[in-house]
Amino acid sequence: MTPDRGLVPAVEGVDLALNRNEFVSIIGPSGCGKSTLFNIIAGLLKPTSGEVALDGKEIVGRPGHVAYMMQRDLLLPWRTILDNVVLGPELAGKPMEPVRNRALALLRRFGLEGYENSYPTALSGGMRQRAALLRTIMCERSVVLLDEPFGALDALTRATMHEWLLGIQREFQQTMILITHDPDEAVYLSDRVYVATPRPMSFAGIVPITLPYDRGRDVTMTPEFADHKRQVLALLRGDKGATDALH
Amino acid sequence: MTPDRGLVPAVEGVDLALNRNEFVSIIGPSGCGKSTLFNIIAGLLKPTSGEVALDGKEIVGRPGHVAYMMQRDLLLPWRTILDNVVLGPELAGKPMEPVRNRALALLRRFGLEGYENSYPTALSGGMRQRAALLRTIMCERSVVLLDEPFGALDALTRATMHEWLLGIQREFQQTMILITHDPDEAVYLSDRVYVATPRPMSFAGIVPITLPYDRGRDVTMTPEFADHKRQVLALLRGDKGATDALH
Amino acid sequence: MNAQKTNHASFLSRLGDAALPLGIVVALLAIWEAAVHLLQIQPFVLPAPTEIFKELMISGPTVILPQLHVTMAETMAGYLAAIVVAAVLSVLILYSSAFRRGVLPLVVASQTIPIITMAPVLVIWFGYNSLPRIIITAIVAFFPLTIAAVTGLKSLEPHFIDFFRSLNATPAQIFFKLRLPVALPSIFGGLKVAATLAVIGATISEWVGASQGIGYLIAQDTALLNTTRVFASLTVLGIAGMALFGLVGLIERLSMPWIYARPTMAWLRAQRSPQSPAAAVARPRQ
Amino acid sequence: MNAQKTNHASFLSRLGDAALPLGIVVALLAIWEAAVHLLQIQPFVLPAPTEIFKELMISGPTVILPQLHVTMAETMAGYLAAIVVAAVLSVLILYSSAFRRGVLPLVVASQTIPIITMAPVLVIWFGYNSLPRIIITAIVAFFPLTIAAVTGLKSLEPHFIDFFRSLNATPAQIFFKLRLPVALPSIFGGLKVAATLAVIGATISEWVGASQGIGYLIAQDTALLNTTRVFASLTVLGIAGMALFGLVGLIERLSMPWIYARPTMAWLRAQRSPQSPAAAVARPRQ
Amino acid sequence: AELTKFRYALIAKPGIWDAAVLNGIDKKFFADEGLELELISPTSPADGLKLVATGGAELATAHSTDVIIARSKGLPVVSIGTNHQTGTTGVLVPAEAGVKDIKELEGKNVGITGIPFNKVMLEHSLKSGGADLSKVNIVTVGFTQMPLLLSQRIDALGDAISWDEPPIYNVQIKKPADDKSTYTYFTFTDYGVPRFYTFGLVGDEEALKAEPDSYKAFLRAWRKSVEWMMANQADAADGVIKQIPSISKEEAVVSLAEIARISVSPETEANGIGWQDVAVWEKQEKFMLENGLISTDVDVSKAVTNDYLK
Ligand SMILES: Nc1ncnc2c1ncn2[C@@H]1O[C@H](COP(=O)(O)OP(=O)(O)OP(=O)(O)O)[C@@H](O)[C@H]1O
Ligand SMILES: Nc1ncnc2c1ncn2[C@@H]1O[C@H](COP(=O)(O)OP(=O)(O)OP(=O)(O)O)[C@@H](O)[C@H]1O
Ligand SMILES: Cc1ncc(C[n+]2csc(CCO)c2C)c(N)n1
Ligand SMILES: [Mg+2]
Ligand SMILES: [Mg+2]
Repeated sequence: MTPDRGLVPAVEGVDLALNRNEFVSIIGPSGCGKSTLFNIIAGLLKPTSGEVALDGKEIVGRPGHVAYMMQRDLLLPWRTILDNVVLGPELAGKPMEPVRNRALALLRRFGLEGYENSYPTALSGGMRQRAALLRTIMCERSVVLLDEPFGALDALTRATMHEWLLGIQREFQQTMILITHDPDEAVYLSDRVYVATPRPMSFAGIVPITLPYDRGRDVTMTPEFADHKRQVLALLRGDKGATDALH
Repeated sequence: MTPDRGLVPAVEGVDLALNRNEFVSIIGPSGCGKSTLFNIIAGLLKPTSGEVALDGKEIVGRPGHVAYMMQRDLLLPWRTILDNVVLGPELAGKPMEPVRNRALALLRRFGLEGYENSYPTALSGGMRQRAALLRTIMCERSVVLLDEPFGALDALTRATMHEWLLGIQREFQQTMILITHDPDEAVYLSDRVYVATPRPMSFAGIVPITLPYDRGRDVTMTPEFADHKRQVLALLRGDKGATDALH
Repeated sequence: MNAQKTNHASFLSRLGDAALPLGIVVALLAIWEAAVHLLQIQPFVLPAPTEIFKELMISGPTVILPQLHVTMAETMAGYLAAIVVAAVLSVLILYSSAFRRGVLPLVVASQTIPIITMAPVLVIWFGYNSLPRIIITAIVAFFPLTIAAVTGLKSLEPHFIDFFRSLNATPAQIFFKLRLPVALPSIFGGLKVAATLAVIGATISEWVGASQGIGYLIAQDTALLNTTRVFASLTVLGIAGMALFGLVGLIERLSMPWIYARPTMAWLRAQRSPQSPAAAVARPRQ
Repeated sequence: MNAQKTNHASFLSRLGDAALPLGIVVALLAIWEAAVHLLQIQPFVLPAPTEIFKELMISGPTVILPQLHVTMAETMAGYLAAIVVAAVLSVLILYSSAFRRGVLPLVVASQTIPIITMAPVLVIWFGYNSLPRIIITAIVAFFPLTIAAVTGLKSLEPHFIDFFRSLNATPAQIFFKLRLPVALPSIFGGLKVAATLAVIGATISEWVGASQGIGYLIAQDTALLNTTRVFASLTVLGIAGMALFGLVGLIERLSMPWIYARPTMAWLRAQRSPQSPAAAVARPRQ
Repeated sequence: AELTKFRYALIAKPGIWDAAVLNGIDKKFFADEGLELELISPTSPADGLKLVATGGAELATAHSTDVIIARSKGLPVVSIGTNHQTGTTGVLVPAEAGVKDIKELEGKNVGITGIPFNKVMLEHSLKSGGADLSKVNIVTVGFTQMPLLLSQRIDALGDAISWDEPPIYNVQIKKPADDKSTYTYFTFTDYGVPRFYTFGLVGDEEALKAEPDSYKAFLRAWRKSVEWMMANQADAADGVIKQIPSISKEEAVVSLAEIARISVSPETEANGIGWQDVAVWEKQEKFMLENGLISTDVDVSKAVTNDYLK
């Protein structure tokens, strides 16, 4: 699959197959084509070749099937935080009363209480990112793409968000794909971690995570966790043999 | 020091004293006021009370004394990457020929080779951040403020950048203040780590880092490193007694 | 944080802020008055401000204002028509490349036609009522508004459109919930220009086929060498135009709270909150 | 990636893209021609396009073009003057609140004055040369440009200013290296509007105290009921206006490579590069 | 020899009514008198007066009405000669309208240019012709009456000029330019409007005193031009058309015949072309005062002189 972008094919030979209700992470060096891949899956970019299917239906170039949190927060400056957060259901024509109530409740959980009626300029970097994440979650799609949703968050807030996100994903049986730079985050959240290499992007390997389905924070202290993390790091570093060690 | 921003004082009782040629990190929860503190130090915001001094001279509200990389990359869309990167010296009226040559050399080191003449829209998130970091470094000030410069970078690129940054700082005897969410990063790079707490922002504690001045990546595997990291995390979590353990 | 700087003024210096522009106006009028007297400019060339003011007191309420009423009614009707035309055109220009390349050049060409040459045709087609005048007003006013609207509607970052597309937004939603808010500042710029053009358009339109309105009055007074009253009428027209411009500016401020509502309030409240103890930041030790 | 969509057309369909607008123009002309003949519209009301074309062939090169030359010289001089005035005014409006509140309202008021009422005064002051006409052209053209420039110069995100301030940028640097590039799209919108207004301004100005120029010719021909040649002159004027507008549009594209230069080239090159093997993405297993 | 520059403001853009001067320049009548004319085309008929009063021109063509109004406003302008011995402004109604009497304009749309004096004359004539003013729909249409008349948006021209609109009308309806059967014409002076001079030659009081010889020289050349025009109407038409090619010869010849007719009067027989009677001015001034065109009495003896024609 090669998107129309300049001379160099940006993404090539990428095969990403997901089960329903799976949580998958993509980790890879900066500029390797992760965001481009998301743009293709979201139907925003048409690949020169290749296909994207959801539930067996071809969705290449047809946006609207997935909820997509882009790398830049893209909050609308002219809308208050509350109005930004409910954008998805609003565009889908949902009745707004219950949506707003749900948003208000979640804003509290996201540490944005008191900022419902603020404009985005009044928020810190991390607060903006949380608002953008909440906006994505509020779209309620069965497939969710998250492009570095926790990049601007401190470890504590991040941990809270992780647990909350995993809870959501388990509860609503969503399929989630996460781009991250943090191997801990990838291992902790995922059922599988895809490690990408650049130019054109392809996957150096896939690390299946065999941690229990219901996992708490303490799982990060286990040797299994450390093992998985080591595998991911080895693939990232491009160690010969790391690939063979898997599958 | 209380900046003019709404009813709630954003930053209070904050005392940050730096030695020349020191590397200091600030770590703290999202929205606690770190960026606001940087805006004050950079002279962009006037605190209602308090002072900012550099080399004994008061610089409250007088910008231009420090190089400041803001949390959002703020690359100028109408300038190519090369032209963005040389903005600081250009505004300072420096002769541009050597500056551009230096920039071209550094762009290569920053993994932005081949993008000199691209506009920022053609860059990935991490590439933009690297360009913004390079632009800040190119300003050549004795004090450098970095607001989450590595947030969008993968571990590998990040490690390369860490070593490069530390090298720069050691070589040019610069004073650097870094905002980060990553305790590893904070401990690895800093002489001291300030741990901030929110509303209004204040410092829960300061962790002096006793790692050798000349440190390589392997230092992160030492027990001292783990120890420092644990201290930082304890302060972040707000553990009672963590503060007493220091100083 | 940037807007705050201008707000550091106390109430007194704010009064001073108002005094200065008033002073400029008074100074300009004084220079004009002096010039007329010193250079002995005859009143039929340029009457002195005091003369114009006297004339305003005399014929303002009885003669000029009733005519202004007529002209402003045409102005408003033509202005609203121009807004409708500009809305339709800018959407067509934005979405249809055939229109943009086939019809926009014709619209551009039409704007170089001195409208007075068209006035008789309009009268022939639409008769002796205010319709031709409203049409003239609209024709004069719609173009800058259209261009400003198109400029604004095109000015958003493509990433925002991608984001809306990813949400499966309809083209209508992308227009109303994305392009339009982004375009507002530019649209209001166009609305302001169109407001003054509507006033001038309505006035000129009364040169032809009208028997009332301030334009008719000006034409009559010009023929009768009533230069002072011509200037009095122009003054009234100028005030009306300023008022319309100001009204649009007010609506602009109210429509864009995310740009305009913020800083002043925050600043006022911050002034009243108790100051907290001082602390030093980044004080070097050596 | 958003612009690419419109570029997926092949060369053939691009030809089609050009045919459609041309078709629209031809269709409009045909409707006009038919209407004139079917509704028996008299030539002094609205001549048929074919008649206008014939007239263009006859008197275009010998009569109209020499006059156009005069008018376009005035247009360009007035346009340049308007640009200078707008540049000065917009900087004053941006930086001086006293000016903004004291003088801007007067400028607004001045825009509601039908310039033809002022023409005799200008002629008395500046004489029977092209100066009054250039002044009139500039007065007609500068205002929309000023408002567009101010709108654009104010339209940047405050964070960028903070960033420049942190670099100790001088106000001049903030203006030229930050505000100006941000304002460019808006300024070009204003320049386009001002271009058509300059053409019309120069033409109208020739109603007054001129003895050549296309406006003079139109006035003459109107009085003599030479309606067909009036329309021929208006056609030439329209083409001149379109050309000026198009020229500004071209300069716009060249001045903003970061907006315009990008997608087409990339697209063209991508078309030529060999396609790589297909692969499936996000194919659910069940 | 060195020619003296003499700035002469026409009444509007040059037209057939300027046949005498345009041909006179061509025939070097003015050069022979040592004058080099610089022609100026003002916007509105009164602008020439302002020019003269501010020193922007030596001489202007103007209606006597405008001279009286200007004097009432304190402009020191003086008429030193006149083209037309009587104004022939009036109503032109196409013959099909069947209007035989001015009274029958009741119920018709009458288009007028908006020139205040013309409106007063029209209303006066309608009243004295027995029409009920409230039943005549008078609409101001500016200088675009003819297309409106031809497209039947108006039924009559309320302030035509006998030498201008009739031939234009005839040519437009494809009749011989001099066909008088196609329209009915009611001249205002036949309905109680006092006779008035028009297309006068107007200078500034001070300038006239300072440079009497230039003005006298101008009038000598001008008289010669008018006389030549009257004697050679077809050539005069060609002379104008040479400069303004869009003028139709057919119209021009008919116009010039009528202009030649009103350029002479019993007074000019006695005193020469251009001569004016102050009594005529006085009656017009009274008429204008009565009808509110001026609000103060004007001493017309200061507004008109034949001294420079002698
Ligand atoms: N322009 C503004 N107007 C009003 N309030 C603001 C503005 N900018 C920031 N704030 C508020 O000030 C507080 C501190 O913000 P700041 O950006 O300093 O946080 P931070 O520590 O940098 O957080 P993060 O790690 O998320 O970037 C936040 O509560 C934020 O809502
Ligand atoms: N609009 C664009 N036009 C041209 N090239 C682009 C564009 N956007 C991205 N690219 C290029 O495509 C490649 C992949 O970019 P992408 O944004 O997918 O990287 P990424 O893996 O998300 O990186 P990061 O982790 O830094 O966000 C990069 O080399 C980038 O320069
Ligand atoms: C009533 C009336 N007014 C003007 C004209 C046309 N015209 C003839 S001479 C001249 C110069 C100024 O009056 C103009 C414009 C007309 N035919 N009838
Ligand atoms: Mg990315
Ligand atoms: Mg921050």
